[in-house]
Amino acid sequence: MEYTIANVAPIFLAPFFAFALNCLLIKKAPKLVDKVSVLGILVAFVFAIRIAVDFTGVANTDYYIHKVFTWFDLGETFKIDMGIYIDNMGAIMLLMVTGVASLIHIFSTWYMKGDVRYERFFLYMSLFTSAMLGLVLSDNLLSVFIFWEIMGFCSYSLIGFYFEKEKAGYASIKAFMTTRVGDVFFLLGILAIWHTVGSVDFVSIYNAVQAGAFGTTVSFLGMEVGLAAFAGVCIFLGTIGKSAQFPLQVWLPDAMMGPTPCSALIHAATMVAAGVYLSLRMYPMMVAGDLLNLIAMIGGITAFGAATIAMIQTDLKAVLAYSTISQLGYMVLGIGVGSYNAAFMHLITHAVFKACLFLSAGSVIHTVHTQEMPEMGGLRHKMKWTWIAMWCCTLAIAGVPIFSGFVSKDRILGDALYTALHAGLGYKYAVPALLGFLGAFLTPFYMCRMMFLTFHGKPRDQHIYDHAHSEHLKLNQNVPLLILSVFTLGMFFSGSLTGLGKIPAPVVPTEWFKTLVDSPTNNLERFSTYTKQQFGSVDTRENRVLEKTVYDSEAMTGYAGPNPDNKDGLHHAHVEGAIASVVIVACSIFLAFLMYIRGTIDPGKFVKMFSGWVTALKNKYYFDEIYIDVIIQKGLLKFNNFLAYVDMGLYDRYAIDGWEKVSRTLYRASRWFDDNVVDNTVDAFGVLAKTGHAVLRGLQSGLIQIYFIVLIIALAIMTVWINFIV
Amino acid sequence: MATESINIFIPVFVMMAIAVALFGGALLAAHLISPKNPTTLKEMPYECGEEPVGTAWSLFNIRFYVVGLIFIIFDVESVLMFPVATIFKKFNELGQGTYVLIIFLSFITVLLEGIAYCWKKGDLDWVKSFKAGDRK
Amino acid sequence: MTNTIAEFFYQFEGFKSLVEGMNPVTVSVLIIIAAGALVTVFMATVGGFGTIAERKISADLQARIGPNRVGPYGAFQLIADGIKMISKEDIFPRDADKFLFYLAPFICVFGVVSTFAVFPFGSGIALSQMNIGVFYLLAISSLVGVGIFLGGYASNSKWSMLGGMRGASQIISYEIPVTLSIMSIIVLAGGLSFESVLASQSGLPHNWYIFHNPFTFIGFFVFFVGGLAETNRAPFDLPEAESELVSGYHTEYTGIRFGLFALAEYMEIFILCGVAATLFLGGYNLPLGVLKGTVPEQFLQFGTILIKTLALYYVVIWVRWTFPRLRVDQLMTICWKYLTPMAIFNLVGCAVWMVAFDGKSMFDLFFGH
Amino acid sequence: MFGLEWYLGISLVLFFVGIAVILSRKNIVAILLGVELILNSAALNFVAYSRFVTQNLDGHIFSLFIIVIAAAEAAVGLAIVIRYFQINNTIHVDEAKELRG
Amino acid sequence: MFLNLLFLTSALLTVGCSVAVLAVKNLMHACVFLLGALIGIAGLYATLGADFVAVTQIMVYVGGVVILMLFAVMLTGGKDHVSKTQKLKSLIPAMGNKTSYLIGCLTALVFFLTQGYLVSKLLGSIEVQKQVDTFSPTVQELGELLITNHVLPFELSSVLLLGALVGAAIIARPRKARPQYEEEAEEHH
Repeated sequence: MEYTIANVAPIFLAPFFAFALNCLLIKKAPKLVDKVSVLGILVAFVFAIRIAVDFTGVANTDYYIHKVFTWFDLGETFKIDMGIYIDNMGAIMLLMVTGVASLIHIFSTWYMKGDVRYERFFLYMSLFTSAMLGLVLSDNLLSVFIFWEIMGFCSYSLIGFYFEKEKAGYASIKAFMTTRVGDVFFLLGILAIWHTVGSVDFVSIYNAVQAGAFGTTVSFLGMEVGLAAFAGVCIFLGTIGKSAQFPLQVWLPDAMMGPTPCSALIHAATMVAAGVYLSLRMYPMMVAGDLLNLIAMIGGITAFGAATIAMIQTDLKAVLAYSTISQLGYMVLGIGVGSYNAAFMHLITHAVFKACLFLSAGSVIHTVHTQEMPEMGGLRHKMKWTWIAMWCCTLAIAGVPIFSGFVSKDRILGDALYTALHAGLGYKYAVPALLGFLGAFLTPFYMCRMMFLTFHGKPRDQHIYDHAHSEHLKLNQNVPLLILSVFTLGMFFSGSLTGLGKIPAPVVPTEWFKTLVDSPTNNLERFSTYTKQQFGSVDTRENRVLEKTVYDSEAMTGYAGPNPDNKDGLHHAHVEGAIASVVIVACSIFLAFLMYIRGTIDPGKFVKMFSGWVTALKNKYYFDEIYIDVIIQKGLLKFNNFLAYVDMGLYDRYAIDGWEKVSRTLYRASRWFDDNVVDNTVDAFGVLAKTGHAVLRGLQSGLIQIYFIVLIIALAIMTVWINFIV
Repeated sequence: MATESINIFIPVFVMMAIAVALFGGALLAAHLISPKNPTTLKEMPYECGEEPVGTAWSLFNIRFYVVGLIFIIFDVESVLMFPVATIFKKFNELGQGTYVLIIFLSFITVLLEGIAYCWKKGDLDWVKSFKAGDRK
Repeated sequence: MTNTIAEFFYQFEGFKSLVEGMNPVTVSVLIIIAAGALVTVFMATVGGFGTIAERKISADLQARIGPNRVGPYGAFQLIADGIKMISKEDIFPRDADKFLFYLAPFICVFGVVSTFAVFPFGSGIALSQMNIGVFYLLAISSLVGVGIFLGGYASNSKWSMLGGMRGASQIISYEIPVTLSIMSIIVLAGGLSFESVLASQSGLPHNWYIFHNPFTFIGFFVFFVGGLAETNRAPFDLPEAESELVSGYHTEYTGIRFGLFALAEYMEIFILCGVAATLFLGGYNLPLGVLKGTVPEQFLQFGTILIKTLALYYVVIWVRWTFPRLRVDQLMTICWKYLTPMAIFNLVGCAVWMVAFDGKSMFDLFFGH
Repeated sequence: MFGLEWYLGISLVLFFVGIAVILSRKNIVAILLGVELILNSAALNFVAYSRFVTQNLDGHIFSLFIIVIAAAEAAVGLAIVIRYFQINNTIHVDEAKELRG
Repeated sequence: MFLNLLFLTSALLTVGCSVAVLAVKNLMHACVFLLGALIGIAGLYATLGADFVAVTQIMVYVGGVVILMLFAVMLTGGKDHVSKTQKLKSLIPAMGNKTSYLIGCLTALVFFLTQGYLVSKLLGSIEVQKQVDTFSPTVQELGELLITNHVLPFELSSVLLLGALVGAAIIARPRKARPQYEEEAEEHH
């Protein structure tokens, strides 16, 4: 396949044009808006399939498309290129985003039907999708940042979509402000990188890391910080904000105020994953800054903490929100333990099953008109298709073999175990691994609890149950769910049924994912041979292949992930991990079964037993209170008051009022001058004009022919003058 | 560029002369042959037998003038476009077609703006002056 | 390259030896005068036959017989009419503006006869192969509008006045779509002379400009309809609408001056059809290079253009007896709200086509290599 | 052969006739006729100089634009005249003196 | 030879018709004579090898301006206001009194003399080519000039014409015969 800008750019441009067109249509032809949106994303999907097929067709190669144009050029030192960069990871990401987004768009036409702002919803969704695809296609941090902010804006608009509700408005502001904290640091990180490298595109950064450009240190708040560590931390703070990691996770549960399809697309499948995607792109930076341990810690804490909160939630969407935070924690944990490939794999599998889960939840909520699980129960009789789809996803997220979650999460946990036990790094990594396994125990429990409470048992609120409609197979309701739930099978990602690589499946090549997506740190040198293509040129696959080479972690300053050469230890850890997690999952599901189906164990007993902890859980570990009471009230507000005093008490009083006195004096002087000198002069001109008027008025007869005669005479005089005098 | 003789205007001149001759000849022939006995009734303007009242030289609808006005602007624009249209092919063969096209199109766009304005304002409607409210 | 008809004759050896020693300009002028007279007589005859054709065809369409007394099938009716015109009394209305009353038919005849100077009858057989022939023809034929207006004005009759005003405004209005349609052909042909337009067409229909691209196809009809209106033909015959205005601008004209008005009109229709055939229908081009470069070829070419022109002439008459007359507001609506935007669209389309497809015709694009 | 001075002479005659028309006629439309004559005399000068002196086509371009401007001037000028006639029912130039100081 | 014939005919037509524009009583006739003068000028352009300009002259003036003038004369009643004083002897100033007559004559004389002097001086100082009876077709070269050297005036002329069209259409749009303020003024009286 040949690549020109014409078959790459439509991926991003088709949804964007759909958005632009919808802006025009929304008033004039509101009926067309949803169709245009769906069409836009489907066009992008088709182009993404073409590219993904081409990219993933040949395993064991790395391959990229990189096209740039000069965005602005202010001389040698300040020249910024914009461009498109696709490699294997980007191609898979594009396929995931367009696929999930198109299914969610289709689902939305059912879910949002009859909503007052139906058209506006599609407007935002198209803009969001185009920004997300733009982010994936970006070749540099600056355009990533631009699209990042557009997504933030869309997220803000969609969380506050039902702005009649006060809570929705506050939630949108909270989400916007919280992510802004991360974004400020992200921008700081971009500036640090630009300052060091002179360019912000990924490949230049990789080359700079390889060349050791980040070896210097900077002075930050009196401390000497390694430049790589500083920039890495800043960018990772961006990830923390966007992906709702500890300690900025507070916005995501509140973001569930938005419509459910937007939660599915933005707050489960794509936007929050964009933070992880960014960290993956900047992975060599993290390695160079020796940040992996920090990242692993944050991932582990998030994964475990969010899972604990999810256990006691009664709101259907809140459970899913905390589980999203928890799963994102796993991805970050994966990055932290150097499991680049598995983290990205978990990103993809999670996007699929979590989107499906949210859509199923939307289907349930739309049917029973409540989000509270205690009011549901026994819905499996009424909602057969949703029930099937949701169970598939639950098993996937729980990590049951055969399903995709097992494949990806188990690899993260296995790598965590290996890092803790066999990598020889001491026990720095023991805590994240332990937290990861604890989270893996909690995940099946709260997910099964949710399923049992919603679909199984007896209806707890007969009124609601009776009012729920029986479900029929509908093209824009259940079919997207079923399509997504098919892709929760692990074989689509690993090529084998169990994920252990033993039983090859006929359809998908074995372990294609592992061989395709490759950490850039495995061989950073290859990027030095790299060339950019200008817009308008034609690429073919053949001339853009990068050789894959063996692992060489010595070149890096930090720990860059499990050494594939250490086959024995790695294999060992993975087998142990797999066995451990299967056992854990089985125990966990059994426990949930006993508690919520059989009723053998009373959950209330546990609540009493851990009453202090449960109170903390109910208050979400007091994060909101800490932020508002301590940081904002005690810290920022005081600082604010101080600044206000400086402004009003000092600056206003002395500087501005002083100026007033000076100018008042000047005004008096100038007024005297004006009254006595200038006015008289003006009057003199008036007298002059009056006199002149009396003279000139006689000439203005209003008769054209007189004017013409004057003109002719003047012309004659001029001619005479030119002829005889000059 | 080929050089032409001024003689290509000879046929034009000759044809104009022939037109004069044709007209003069026909009038002369008619003058010689036709009878001449004018009467007052014959020389009266034909008004279906009625006695003509007043002169015809005061009937004029301003609509005709507005049409003439729009026409003359378009006429002049088309005159200016003719040389550009003529060299279009040549420049296209030299690879400059897009440049000429842009110039040409921007010229035509202004022309279109004119017609759109007149259309919008109703100057192209013949019966606009008879709309309700305009009549007194 | 021959510039005038005289230089056409100079290519024959026999003629060269015949005029040896004479001043070439004198020879040219003499030849041109002779040829011009010939063309005028020919055109006048064709115009005269136009009246017969009109009556015979209309009779045919209405299942009548038509004139059949003078000569076989009434063929000599033309001569009878001519004699009648000359021998009628030439009445001069009492209150008319005498000067303009005389001048108006002259301006009409002048405008029409001057156009013969550039009309191509065959390769090399045109009185003058002016390099801006098409433009000249357009310009000089706008004199007819002045003639009609002055004719209507000078009569000092209310019917004439109305007819004259209608005629003038109709002719000038419809000049815009006609001009723009011609311009779209000029864009494709790359020259303002008839010869350059004809050189880029050929004898077979797939190379005619009407089938060159979709825009010229529409353009032909815009041109033809606009041409009908410019020559005051039905359904655009408002200036001489006999059921409303008695006879329009020539109500007060009698005898030979009326005849000259009518003759000018019929000759103008012939020129219109000829121009349409030349610009859009391949003109005098012969298919497959028959007899290329020989004298019989030129006679065949003359026959070709005559056949195409007469076919269009038939369509003009057919239209007249088929469609009802328009109202004045409909007339203006058709011109300014339909034909002119369409003509501009065609012009833009042709220009874009020129750039996009390198000026290739549809046939070349589909079947060419 | 008639040279440049003949054309300049004709142009001068046209110019003076134009001035005379403007000064002697009392009908505003007639004054516009005089303006057309003056414009044409100028255009003729341009083309004549272009033929006899500069030997390029800039003079033609100039006279083309003069024709364009003359047409625009005629359109607007006559429109003003007609409007004036509709308001005041006269186009006598001596009565059109609303701009008298 | 033909060139001279064409020049003489055109020049005679031009001068004769333009003098007639000055001299005739009837405005309608004056317009027709203007037409003759303009055709004569087109002929002069033809003798100068300016074929495109010549035909443009016919197209714009004959087809457009003159018809517009005729319309305007019709619309304004075609009355000739100078008919009372329109005599050959009072042609030039026609201001109605002897002083203006004198001023006009003197101005014309001075003007004519100085112009003649200027032209003769000019002709002495520049290199004037001989008139020849060959010329190059101009339309292609004009087109090239219009889109290269003179592209800005070319595009701006379209804007000028647009302005003229809009302005003239606004002014000439048929409305009530008398404007509002006049009636109000009448009511006050």
